[in-house]
Amino acid sequence: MVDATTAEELAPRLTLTREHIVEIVSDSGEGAQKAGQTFGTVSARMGNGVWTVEIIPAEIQPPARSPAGASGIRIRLASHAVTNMGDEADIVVAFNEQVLYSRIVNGAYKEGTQVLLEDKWRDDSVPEIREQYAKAVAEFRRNGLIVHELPIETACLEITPNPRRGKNMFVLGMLCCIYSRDVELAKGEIATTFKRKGDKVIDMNHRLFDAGYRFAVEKLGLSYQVPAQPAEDREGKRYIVTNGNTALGLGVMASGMELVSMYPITPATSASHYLADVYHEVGGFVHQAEDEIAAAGFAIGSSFAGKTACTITSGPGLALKTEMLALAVMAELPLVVCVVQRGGPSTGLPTKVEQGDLLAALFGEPGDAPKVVIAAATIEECLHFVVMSRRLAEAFRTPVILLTDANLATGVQPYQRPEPSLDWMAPPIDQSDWDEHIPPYNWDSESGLSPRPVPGMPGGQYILTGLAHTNHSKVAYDSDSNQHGANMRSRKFAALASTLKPPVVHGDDSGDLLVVGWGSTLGAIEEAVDRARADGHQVSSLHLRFILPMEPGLKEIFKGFRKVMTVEINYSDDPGSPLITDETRRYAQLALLLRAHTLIDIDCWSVVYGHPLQPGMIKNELVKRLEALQGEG
Amino acid sequence: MVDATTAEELAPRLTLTREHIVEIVSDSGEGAQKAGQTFGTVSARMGNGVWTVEIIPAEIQPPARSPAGASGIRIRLASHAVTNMGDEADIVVAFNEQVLYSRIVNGAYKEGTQVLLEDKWRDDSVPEIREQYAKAVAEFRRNGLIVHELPIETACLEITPNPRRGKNMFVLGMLCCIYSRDVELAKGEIATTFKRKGDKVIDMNHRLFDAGYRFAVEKLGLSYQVPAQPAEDREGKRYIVTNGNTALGLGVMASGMELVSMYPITPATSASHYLADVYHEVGGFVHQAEDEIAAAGFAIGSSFAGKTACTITSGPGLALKTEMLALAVMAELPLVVCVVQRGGPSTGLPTKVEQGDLLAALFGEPGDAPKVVIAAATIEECLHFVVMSRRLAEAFRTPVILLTDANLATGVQPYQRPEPSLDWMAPPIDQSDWDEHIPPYNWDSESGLSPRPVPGMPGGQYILTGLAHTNHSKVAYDSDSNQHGANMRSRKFAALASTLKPPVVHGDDSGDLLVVGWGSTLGAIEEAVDRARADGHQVSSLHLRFILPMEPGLKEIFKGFRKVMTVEINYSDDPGSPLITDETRRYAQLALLLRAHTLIDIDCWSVVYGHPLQPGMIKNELVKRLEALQGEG
Amino acid sequence: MFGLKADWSLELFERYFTMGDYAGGEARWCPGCGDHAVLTAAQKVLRDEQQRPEMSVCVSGIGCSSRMPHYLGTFGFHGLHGRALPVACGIKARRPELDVWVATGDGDCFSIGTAHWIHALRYNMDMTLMVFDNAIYGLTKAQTSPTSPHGFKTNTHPFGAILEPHNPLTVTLGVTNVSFVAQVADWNPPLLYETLKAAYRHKGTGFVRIIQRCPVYADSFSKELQQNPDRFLLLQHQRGIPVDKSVSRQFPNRMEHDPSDLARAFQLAADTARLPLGLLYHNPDAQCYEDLSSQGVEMTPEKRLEGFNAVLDRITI
Amino acid sequence: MFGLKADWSLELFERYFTMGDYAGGEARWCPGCGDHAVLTAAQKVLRDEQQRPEMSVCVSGIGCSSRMPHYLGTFGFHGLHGRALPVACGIKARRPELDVWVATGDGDCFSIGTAHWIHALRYNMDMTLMVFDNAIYGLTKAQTSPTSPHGFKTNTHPFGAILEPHNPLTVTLGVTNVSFVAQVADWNPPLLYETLKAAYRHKGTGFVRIIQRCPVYADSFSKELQQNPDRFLLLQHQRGIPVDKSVSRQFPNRMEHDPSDLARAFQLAADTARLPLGLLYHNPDAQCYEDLSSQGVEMTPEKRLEGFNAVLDRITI
Ligand SMILES: Cc1ncc(C[n+]2csc(CCOP(=O)(O)OP(=O)(O)O)c2C)c(N)n1
Ligand SMILES: Cc1ncc(C[n+]2csc(CCOP(=O)(O)OP(=O)(O)O)c2C)c(N)n1
Ligand code: SF4
Ligand code: SF4
Ligand SMILES: [Mg+2]
Ligand SMILES: [Mg+2]
Repeated sequence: MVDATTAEELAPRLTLTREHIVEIVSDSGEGAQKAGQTFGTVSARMGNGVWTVEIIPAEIQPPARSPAGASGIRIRLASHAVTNMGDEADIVVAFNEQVLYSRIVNGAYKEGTQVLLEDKWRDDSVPEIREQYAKAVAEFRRNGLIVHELPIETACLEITPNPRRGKNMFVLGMLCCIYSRDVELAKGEIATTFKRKGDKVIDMNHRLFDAGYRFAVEKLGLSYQVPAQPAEDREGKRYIVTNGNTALGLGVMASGMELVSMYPITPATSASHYLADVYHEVGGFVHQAEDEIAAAGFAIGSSFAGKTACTITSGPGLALKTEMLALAVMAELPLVVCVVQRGGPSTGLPTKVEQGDLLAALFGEPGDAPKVVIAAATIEECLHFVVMSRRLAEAFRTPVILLTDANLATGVQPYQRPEPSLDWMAPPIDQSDWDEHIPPYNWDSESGLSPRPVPGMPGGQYILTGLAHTNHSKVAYDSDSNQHGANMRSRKFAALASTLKPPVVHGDDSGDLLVVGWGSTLGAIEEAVDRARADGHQVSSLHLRFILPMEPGLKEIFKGFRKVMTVEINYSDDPGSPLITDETRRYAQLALLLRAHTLIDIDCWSVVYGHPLQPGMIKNELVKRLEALQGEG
Repeated sequence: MVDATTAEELAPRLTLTREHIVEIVSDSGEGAQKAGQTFGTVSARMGNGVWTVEIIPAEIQPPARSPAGASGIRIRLASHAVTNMGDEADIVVAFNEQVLYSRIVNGAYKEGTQVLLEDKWRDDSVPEIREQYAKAVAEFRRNGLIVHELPIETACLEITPNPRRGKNMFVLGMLCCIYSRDVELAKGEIATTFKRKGDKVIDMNHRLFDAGYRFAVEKLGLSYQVPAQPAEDREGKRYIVTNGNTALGLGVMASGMELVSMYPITPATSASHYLADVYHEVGGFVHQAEDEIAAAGFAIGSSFAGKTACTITSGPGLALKTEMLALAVMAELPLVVCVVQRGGPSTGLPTKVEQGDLLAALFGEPGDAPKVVIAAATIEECLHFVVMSRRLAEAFRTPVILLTDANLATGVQPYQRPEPSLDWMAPPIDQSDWDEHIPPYNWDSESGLSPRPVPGMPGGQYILTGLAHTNHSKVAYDSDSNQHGANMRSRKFAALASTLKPPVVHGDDSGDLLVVGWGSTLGAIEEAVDRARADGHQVSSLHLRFILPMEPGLKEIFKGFRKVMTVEINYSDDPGSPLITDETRRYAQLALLLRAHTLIDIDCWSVVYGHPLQPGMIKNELVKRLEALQGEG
Repeated sequence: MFGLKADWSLELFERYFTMGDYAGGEARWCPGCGDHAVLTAAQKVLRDEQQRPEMSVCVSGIGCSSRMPHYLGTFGFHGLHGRALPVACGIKARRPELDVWVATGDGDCFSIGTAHWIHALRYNMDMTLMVFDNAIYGLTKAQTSPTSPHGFKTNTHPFGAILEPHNPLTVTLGVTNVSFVAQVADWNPPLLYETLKAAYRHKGTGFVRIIQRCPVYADSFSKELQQNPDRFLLLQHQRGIPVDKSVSRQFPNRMEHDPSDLARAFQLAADTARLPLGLLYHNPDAQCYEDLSSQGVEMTPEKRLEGFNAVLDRITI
Repeated sequence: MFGLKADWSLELFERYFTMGDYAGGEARWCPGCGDHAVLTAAQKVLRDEQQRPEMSVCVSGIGCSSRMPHYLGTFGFHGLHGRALPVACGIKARRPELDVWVATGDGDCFSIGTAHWIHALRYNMDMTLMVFDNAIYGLTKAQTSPTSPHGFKTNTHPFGAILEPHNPLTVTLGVTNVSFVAQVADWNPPLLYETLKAAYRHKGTGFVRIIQRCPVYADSFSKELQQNPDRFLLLQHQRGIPVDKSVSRQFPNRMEHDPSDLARAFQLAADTARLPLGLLYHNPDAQCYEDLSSQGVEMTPEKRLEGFNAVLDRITI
């Protein structure tokens, strides 16, 4: 058995670095993700900033050794807080050479990336496989990857007859050695992972771990030190580690909402999976409806009955909920709608990230249907924004659409454990008498706000309707009633706006270029901006959480910069393309809104690559724009 | 019997006028609408410009003598082309006094409006009714209405035992006398109306007509002359008289589309009712689906199979079709979607007009889903734009959303009979061989256009999918395929834009104020502008038909004016309201688009009164804005 | 539901609710419309059961029949076309103590609402489901409905409806966990009243198809049935709907039918020549979804907070 | 469909289509997935019927099973979740000569697609409707489907599905104008093949519920059935699905069932202890909607123009 001391004695030439990106890639079912998650958790507990994101194959059981089948995980660890998956990986452990191809296509690696490659294929019984392997290794090397061919399987065979099941823990051992992770911590994690499976299994995996550790010491001259974040940054803080969908589930529980009504859809469903597992512990229930319309209707029924409910979906589901959303707006029902955005339009890219649903969230419903639209920028915000959403929904008697995306949904990160309190929670349902003289929509003529009677309140009886209605909720077709109702439903958002503070600029308040973003791109944009600033560029960034109502002071802020552009993960015409002129260009979604809102000529850079934007890509685009600016004068 | 000569001899002091507005208001089921339609048709045939619009009660069988039950018709006739329902009525025939109240609330009358009122209620057996009547008449007179109490029922009783059935033709006779309409023409119309019912019925109605005519001569000293339009304007033109929904139906037939797949919804359904009656004469079929999703799916299936189909709906139905529309965009299927807009959001104002679905048509679908969005501005355009829509849908391989509204749907007008030709019609389905080497999305990289294989073409087999795909329609999750597909789907609209001409300004190309509109408000806006110009104001107007792509040259045109504003029938915050600032103000739908498109500070005046905008109302608003401008400089 | 809700039985005797307590706005259906009769019968049931108005919710879709909530003195939810049932189920999910009625039409329920109709029967939540079947789309002025007779002229089929009418009873009986299926005609008030009362008292979804007169747009449909009582078959059983002489006298065809016999019920329902009246099927013991969906409603916020912290502890590093 | 479409019979004999002509992309279902067997059976039917590939369209929704079109050499429409049937009906409406297949799953058809499933059966358009029922949501990774067994653990019900499984057969049999209802299991290729062929040849909607293995997410569901052939009841009849010895040998329970007996079919379908295999119901004479919807397809543009001018004449003043 290896303990930390011996490990340090053995430790080879050591490289110090402020951050590193590791990938483990394999066929699906080989446990790469479990190994990576454990490595991430150990690193987090040792004080590193960490971001992990899973690499998910498009098919359920893709053929072995196929690029399309690449399954695995990326772990980015650093001496500072990490907010995104970063650029190219520094080290990748690969269970076979084929799966690396799809990662290469995605630009996951660079010259100098260390590839720790299972070498059993070199001598495989099947000739094609031997050829594929040789060809690939040569090709990788030609492209500047540093390939270490390693007899991982052979080494595992010394411990288990079935390495396919154990290899991942062996690799975990290797990585823990390379990054000199705390061995006891790692083993503890392994023990909890396999708790249910019993001691024999735990012991076996511990042995594989040790073997991997020793293997790295002996066969690999690699050792990296990624120092922990300064202790004072962590002082007395407690952390939890989750992905964004689990964070949504936690937010639901923290908000005191008792019902999530959903219909399965990727990439949103795992939030409900998590809730289905634990929701009963807080007395909640997940309803799987027959379709998205019913899911929304069921949630609306519960909200009407006084138990504000939540529905969680993705693009195609949002499309089906359009009519129900309009009803909730018209009848002023509280409702929380979480939309985990994926690639569109239509079925599009079900497992991949896009920020393409912003305009649909704002304008999807025929007629004027204002509602709160907010977007979480971090995994932690996924949790806290659900809590905020429930409160806004009830205070402003409105549906709230909370936008997240596949990047937040699948990214895993440690963040501060929330300190929930009773005032986060929905209060017990009010069944006291309702003064019959107070109409069900007793609008405050200035703010449009009104209290809401719920079933069970004696004297509170009213008939909710999606038709135009008076403050008594009586159907009314006359001009005044319709205009007044519309005024009141819109005014609420001016009232909410008046409570918001202007957003804070990241970087200087003036300069050449301001980059505006929303949602999951926060980390990547700010990192790109920081890098550009480090190179002396006068660029800052601004990130919006509230889209409806819009946060105040934007025009003032924008005026501080020579140029303003948005960076988004959605479609816009590239100004350089054929037939695209200033006049015909279709802008990115936030850009369009900000142009109308500020009348400033806001540019945009947006792409629909289906993967998160890397800080490096963004930086390059910023620099291009900045250079163009210099050109202008 | 009365013939034209005697009529002229009897004709009393005559007033000459270039236009007049007549209303007939009654309880529902008293035939006011039939009488008005006939009067309108006769006037049209005599060469007047005519616009008629029905007054429809909210309930199916409202109680008698109730304001809510007001059922009837307005006829506006003039010596020039008429494009809208105008302002207040000059003459109203009322079958009882109660129904007038709802019209008064809608601002349908003015001081001096002549009220020809059935007087039988004055001596009704029921005391309340007598009181109501007396009270109302007094009230009307106090408000400046000129009330003629007439024994219409008594007069009818001389001819029929059941005046409730015949009164309308009696009234038609009165009106034909007052406006000295061609009696033979009128009687001819009556004959065709009751053709199916047999000669006895026709004769009875002719006698009622004559009685009404004589009654007017003897009891009413009213006679107005509204000269016909100059003959040369009509030279050799043939006219048809329809409402906008019938025009849609005619357009469908003229386009050669063989299938309309719909689900009933007010105010769109009557288009399908008309088609269900006559469609078989051109070999077409109306499918009533189980819901709107199925209606859209069924139409899409037909389009895929090579028979481009049409679906007709209104707001709530559009909401349900959102996901199907996204599929049609993603798979580049031709499809014609007619949206007859009504008051929203949600069930809203089912029978009333609004222009609230513009943004939903553009942005309703999650993800980027560009499609052609056009709006008909006249009843005639309802016909021709369907023909254009089918061609655009097939040429650009895209869904086309054609927006009309309840105002166009129910307004009736004579317009030039179309001269359909074979090239309006869909060509017979092509079943020739498809070159297997040409992929199903053989995008022209510049224009994004591509030819489309349809089932039955040997070698054309491909699998349509709503997932991201390559030009071979193979599912593809890689960045390049997704980005390229999105580029191509968007580029098509830049290509279409490059074929459009800048819209033409109504009035001078420069001035103080430019009013921009879209859809059914064309007539009212231009009339308002003309009146304001007649008063010496420097105001012009511009009307948009294409919204996506936007018509070219707008920014240039706008620059010619000190101020630009839109006038729309949808919601916008009134800048004068509490809490509404430049920053929080929510703009009308076209205004928002034009602000983003031109970066010009475009103002708007928009209301959701549920009724068409009257030229007078619009003019007042324009003048206000103009005066504010003078103030400024 | 007497006795069931022990928690308010005390109050029950405190105040007596009259018909007036269950009256809402003035009913605006056409004269002669069958909906009036249904409204009255429902109000009588509420009154006779002394159902507290503020604890009752009537949910509907869109249609003439769906206006019913406006005419009741209870809470009401006049929602979207076809979507009454998901809303009704959602109301019940976390408020099982609320009394829920659903008013829906043949288009609302059997056309656009089909999916919810089938799945609500599976959930079998405790509510009274009244389908007003006038074989036509009334509110939108005479389009074909799934139950319009073949050849019946409507505005969408001016040459006559082209499909055989849909049989909602046979479909309903085919749904697993269906628990109460009855059929009545609006023009027989006593049977209507007794049937709605039985549906109300039944714990589970009481599905009642009400053959309803629409004199304005589907007069012939109901006239033909009214004039030929032998088009009906009155089902009787001691566990069925109680029918007094006055009722049975009107229907020449009567038969004993055990409402627990599903297969027989299906056969009776399938015979469109003789429309069964009364209780076709009843299973008092079918599981009700709210008994599952309401788990934990009793938890206080404090307890929820406690539970949430326990959940957090497990993922705290 | 041999002979039926006289217009291409000439060509039919010109060229013989092999299995290769019906092969599309390489099937990417999991190893052991029942979908592979269905694909092969369908391809065999197409081949044996010498169906022209370009005249065939396979329409599907979304799900593992809905990927089938991608693996066929015909035209295909891989549309929206739950919406395969409206699209398939629309294809048929004005192109009745096209051969249409529908591939849908238990979630796709019985949950989100419920309304279209019921109404497509009413329309009864000539198509082969294959429901791949693996009692689970496969593509989205193991959520409860309407047919998931009670207590079956899924990701949305980790403590076990809470409803009794939906019985699609009894519902299907309750729909007016239903014309062909059969059930098979993917692991009996000969019966699968014969049943699909019968559905293909039937003029009308051939509804085939295919009990399908999902070894990845619902292994126990199919395993239990595979291991106990006596859970099945094989229906035999000279007007039923032809079954050779090899098939009948595998099923101890067999019975004669006349497929024209609807009431009996309902009883057999309702018995969930013994799952019927083969043809439950068949009515070869039910009306097909495309015979109505295709009115006037033969009209030339010239004739349409003529008709249109006649219409205009009537409203010209
Ligand atoms: C999404 C949507 N589609 C269509 C409509 C129009 N609509 C309102 S009621 C109705 C049908 C009414 O028929 P039924 O359900 O039988 O009720 P009835 O009026 O006959 O009582 C329709 C099609 C709507 N309001 N919303
Ligand atoms: C509108 C919409 N809702 C949800 C989804 C997600 N989704 C895709 S397939 C599927 C269910 C698949 O189950 P089933 O129909 O049984 O097919 P299987 O994969 O089991 O063959 C779901 C919920 C979607 N694509 N679209
Ligand atoms: S239209 Fe028919 S259903 Fe509607 S209210 Fe009138 S009579 Fe009743
Ligand atoms: S997940 Fe199940 S249904 Fe889907 S392909 Fe794999 S085995 Fe087949
Ligand atoms: Mg009805
Ligand atoms: Mg399935």
